[in-house]
Amino acid sequence: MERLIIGGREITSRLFLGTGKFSSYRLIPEIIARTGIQVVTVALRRVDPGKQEDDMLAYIPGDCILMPNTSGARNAEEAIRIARLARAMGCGDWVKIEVINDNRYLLPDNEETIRATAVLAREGFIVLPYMNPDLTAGRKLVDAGAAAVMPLGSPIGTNRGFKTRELVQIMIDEIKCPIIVDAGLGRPSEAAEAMEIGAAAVLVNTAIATAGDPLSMADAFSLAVRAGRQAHLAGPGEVSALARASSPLTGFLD
Amino acid sequence: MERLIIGGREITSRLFLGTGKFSSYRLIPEIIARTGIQVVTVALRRVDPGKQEDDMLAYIPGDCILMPNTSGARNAEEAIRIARLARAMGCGDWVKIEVINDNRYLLPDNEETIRATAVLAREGFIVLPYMNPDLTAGRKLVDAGAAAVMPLGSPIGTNRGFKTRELVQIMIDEIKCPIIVDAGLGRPSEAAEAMEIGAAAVLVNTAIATAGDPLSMADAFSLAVRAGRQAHLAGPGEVSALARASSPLTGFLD
Amino acid sequence: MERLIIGGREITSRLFLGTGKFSSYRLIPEIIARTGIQVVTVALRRVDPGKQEDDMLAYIPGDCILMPNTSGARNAEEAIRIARLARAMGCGDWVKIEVINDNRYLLPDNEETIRATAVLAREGFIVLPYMNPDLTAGRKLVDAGAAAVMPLGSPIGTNRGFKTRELVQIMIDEIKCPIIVDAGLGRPSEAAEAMEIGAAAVLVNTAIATAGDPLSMADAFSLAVRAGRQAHLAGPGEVSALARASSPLTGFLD
Amino acid sequence: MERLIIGGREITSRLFLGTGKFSSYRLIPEIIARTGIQVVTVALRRVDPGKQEDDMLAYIPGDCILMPNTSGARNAEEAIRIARLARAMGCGDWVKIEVINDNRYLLPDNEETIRATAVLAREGFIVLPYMNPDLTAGRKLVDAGAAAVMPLGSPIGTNRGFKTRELVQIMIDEIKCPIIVDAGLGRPSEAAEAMEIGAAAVLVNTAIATAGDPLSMADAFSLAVRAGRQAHLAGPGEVSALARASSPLTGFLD
Amino acid sequence: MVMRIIFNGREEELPEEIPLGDYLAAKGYRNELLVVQHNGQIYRPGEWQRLIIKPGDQLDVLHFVGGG
Amino acid sequence: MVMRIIFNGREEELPEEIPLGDYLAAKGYRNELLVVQHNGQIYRPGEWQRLIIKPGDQLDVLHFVGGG
Amino acid sequence: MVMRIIFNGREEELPEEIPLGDYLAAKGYRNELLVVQHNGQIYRPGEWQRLIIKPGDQLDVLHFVGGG
Amino acid sequence: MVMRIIFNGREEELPEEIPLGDYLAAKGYRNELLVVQHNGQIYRPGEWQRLIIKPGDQLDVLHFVGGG
Repeated sequence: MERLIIGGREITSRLFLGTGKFSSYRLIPEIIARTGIQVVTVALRRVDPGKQEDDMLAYIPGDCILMPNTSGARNAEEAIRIARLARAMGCGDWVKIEVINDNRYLLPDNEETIRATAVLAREGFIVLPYMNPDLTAGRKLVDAGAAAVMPLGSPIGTNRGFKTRELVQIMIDEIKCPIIVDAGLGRPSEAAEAMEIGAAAVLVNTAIATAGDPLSMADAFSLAVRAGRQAHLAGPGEVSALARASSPLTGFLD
Repeated sequence: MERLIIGGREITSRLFLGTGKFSSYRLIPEIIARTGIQVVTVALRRVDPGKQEDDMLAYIPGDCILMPNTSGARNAEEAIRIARLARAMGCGDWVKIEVINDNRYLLPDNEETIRATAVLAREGFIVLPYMNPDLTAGRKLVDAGAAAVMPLGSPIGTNRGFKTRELVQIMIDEIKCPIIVDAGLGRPSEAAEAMEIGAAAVLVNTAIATAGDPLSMADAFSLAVRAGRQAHLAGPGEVSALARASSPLTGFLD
Repeated sequence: MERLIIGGREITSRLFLGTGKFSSYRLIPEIIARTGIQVVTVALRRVDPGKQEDDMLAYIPGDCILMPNTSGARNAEEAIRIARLARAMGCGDWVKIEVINDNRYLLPDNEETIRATAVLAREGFIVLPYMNPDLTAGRKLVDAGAAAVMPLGSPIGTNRGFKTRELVQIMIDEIKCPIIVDAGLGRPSEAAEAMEIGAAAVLVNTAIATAGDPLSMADAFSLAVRAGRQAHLAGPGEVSALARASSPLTGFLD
Repeated sequence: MERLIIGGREITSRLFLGTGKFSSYRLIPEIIARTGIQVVTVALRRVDPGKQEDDMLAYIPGDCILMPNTSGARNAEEAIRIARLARAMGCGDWVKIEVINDNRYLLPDNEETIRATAVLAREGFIVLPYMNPDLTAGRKLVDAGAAAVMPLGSPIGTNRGFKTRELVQIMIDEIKCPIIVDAGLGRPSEAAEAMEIGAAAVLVNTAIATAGDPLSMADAFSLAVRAGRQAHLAGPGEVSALARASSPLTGFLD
Repeated sequence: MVMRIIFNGREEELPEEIPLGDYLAAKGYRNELLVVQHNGQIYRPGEWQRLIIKPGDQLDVLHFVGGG
Repeated sequence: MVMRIIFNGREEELPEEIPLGDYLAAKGYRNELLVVQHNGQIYRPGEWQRLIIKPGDQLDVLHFVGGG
Repeated sequence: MVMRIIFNGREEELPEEIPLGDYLAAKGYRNELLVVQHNGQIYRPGEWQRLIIKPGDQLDVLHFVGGG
Repeated sequence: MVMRIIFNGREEELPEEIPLGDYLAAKGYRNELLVVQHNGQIYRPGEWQRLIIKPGDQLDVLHFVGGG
């Protein structure tokens, strides 16, 4: 397995975990222990008196890489503010930029995302922007200092699968920076497919959190990501139109 | 993991291996050692003087289940004859029935396959017929005594993938007997997809044998099959049309 | 346009119409007048006293080709009996054979269908069997005397589309007899796709009958079938992986 | 058919024609006469002495809407300059903005495209920008004054088909302005599919120009576009998982 | 004493032999697009009145409906 | 006479200047995984008691939750 | 002594000021569907002869071709 | 005078009856993983020497190869 280095750290698990929507935070450390997941996203929110829930950080092992997202941000400035706050709170340098103006499909604003990336990368953040798949925007993100680029597979939380393959494939082929498929992957087979065509990693949340058995589903995704990566490296055989016999084609006793 | 029992044996690996087209037989035991594959197909052929190659059986560990195929058979009678020969040669009771009249796509003859299955099942064989996906034919195979039914994913040796999903899905939903997707799967993601929708196992040959690194590709398929099975059992989450936020949808500081 | 001849008749419209499920029989003659549809299926049923509805035949113009189906038949004998009755009732020589044992997906029994085809073709019927896509079964149907072979696109009445393309494409390429995609096509684009890959015709019922505006939808299918056929004959251009400029690639003023 | 109005003109044919790559300009007026195509793209180029070819405008009937593209532009300024030149040359107010920095896939730069759209719309142009499918960018184009938004189906000139359906569908559902699928459509069925999901029109060039018989293929696309539009308006029936009988499900004589 | 026949798959009793035309009219069948299968033989409306129903006869009234 | 502050985006009134730690405890915040943003500056729990709330201060209590 | 102009992006030398129409005819341009951009201004064929080329002028001859 | 047999589907001539083991060794077959089908009956290597080839016999030498 070739190594994946992001922000100077070697990433040993190419499955990144989003932590929203779980029925209980207690599942998170179990999943991490079982799968070896290393990169974990969290969100930052204001706590009102009497509504204090558990802090997510208490459930994430110390050797994980925390990647706070900027959810809630509607433009570059808000994303920048959230990222700075998260870092000040001790979350480290990683940040997933997410700038969204669309409430139905939660599709990102690439232009604002590029602006936020440029500012935060200059401030020393390890920036992983969530984006609408787009080769040109991807290149601009890399120029702006993104450590990896994260196009969506389909809208957030839909489990619709890897519907943007055509555009993501081109990004993978043309951009040197790691491409990570984020959002929408609903089945391990779809994660494997993304890895087979050369994605560096995938970020999965809803498909695991909403599964009947999240722990087992996390394990399934973890296996599938390894399978897809390994297949990419092993070099898949050629696809042909006509059949090619797997057994000798001489008639049996001819 | 629910157990898979075929012919009274518990099958611990749901990846079955076809042994044709490998550059060297030496890869076979390595692959089996690495993946824990248990069911292995072989073919029977006449040896002419001076053209004697290694015997495949010498390369297959003793605890594997040998599944000779009837490749070369053009009708039920030929398939029956080959199956009997293979058993007489000490291969055990398992047989993959394969009756083919089509040289371009190697598509099977379901009707002859059903006839051969009935005869061989009565003789005590554990019969796994390769077939064109077809609910009615699948039911007849089960009635004829098939231990599992093996519809094709796409034509043999093409690596074209799981193109018959619609028909296979119906077979899985309607037939109690294990359904094994055999032929055409070219990528681990496709094997995972077949398992996710409830296939009991998959049989892969060309995709592994023609990969750049067959050993690594076998491992990738093995992982993907486990991933797909586990996802099937874990219960995938619902697919939705509209996005569902993974992070709290309240604006960040609102 | 190359001509399509079935049973000695030139077929001028490659869209065949099924007449079930319409909210009113009055739509049928309107659709036929608007689209020029020529081949029309009907079903034969027992009428109980007091439950007599209109006879469908009263709504079908005299120059149409009536194609009674054998729906309700569970084996070859029942199909043969229905076909003979329909002919005796003055429906002409055409018959769509349909032998079904499966109540959930209404998938056909190819083996019984082949048997019925052989008997009826010998009796002078123009036999168009509905079948599960299968190259070998298709060849047997042709040998049995089928005038055309009608593989399903997806289960009857589902509007699921052309899900069996892989197997149907092979039938089209390998079988000389006209291949007609019957059942499951839900959108004109899917009918066009079937025609583009070389289907001789398509048979559509549910997609038209259950549309918001059946007359307009029939017209849409009719246009799409012509589009697909014409594209097939016109010879589609090559598909490429990389872009090929449609405008001169010299920079504008370089 | 609901009317399509762009820039104050009623558009009677929803198939727009690109004129590049034809073996002879003489095909263009023939295609227009046969199909009734109304909107036609052209490109502007410098002519060197001795290399003067025919002027495309001589081949386009006077009642067509000319839509010069800005091919060759690598940023907003170049696109604006080309648009102004084209208008000064008497081409009218329509312009297809195309800003491309990528030579392998010819994928557009949405950000520059938005900038050029804003400037040209203010100058009274009817602006139809070619763009990478993206809901947020689409909204910005509309805010900038675009008369219609033209996301790509797949890379220019590839004939790869409608690979961006997921993102384009969302644009259609969420943006009030006409959405026109431009680039990559290779088959009439794909154009029909785009129209079925609600595209206002499609722009096709390579699929027609590189067909074996371009005239006939243009006709096929024209029919398919009408079919798809009509199906969209007619209201497709529901898609179901299980079969629904088209013939009465009572056994024939039960 | 009555006679029994099989009509549309169900047993019925008739007091006496009667012409098929009268029998069907009495049951309320109305138009001429029906066909009757009588002991495996097809009879069109014009032939109904000449046919007398006998004990043990099997009768089916058939017509065409919409079907795909 | 009272002092006004902005707490979690809403205006509040306080009778007098008090240490942040006391103020938050009175509101019932319980553990140490919270962080307070005070006039744009981040303060961790250990620092709360040293900080005195003044008129016009802006305070936000923040923590991390699950997010994707 | 010669004058220099930029023609279609390349430098050229001319012995003297001449009308645009004569200049283009000499280069072999043949029909009337061309347009000339002269120092950023568009000139149609009917206007060519009235325009005299001066030192330092920028000229581009343009026309429409097939494009998608 | 010779005897004829069918060996691997082709006719062969032998001068005399000989044990199967000697016959196969003479043809150069080398190891013990082969199986011989003799008139429809399977014989493993240990049994070859006891079997004498007679006129009209049908022999096939078989083994397992890779197959899918």
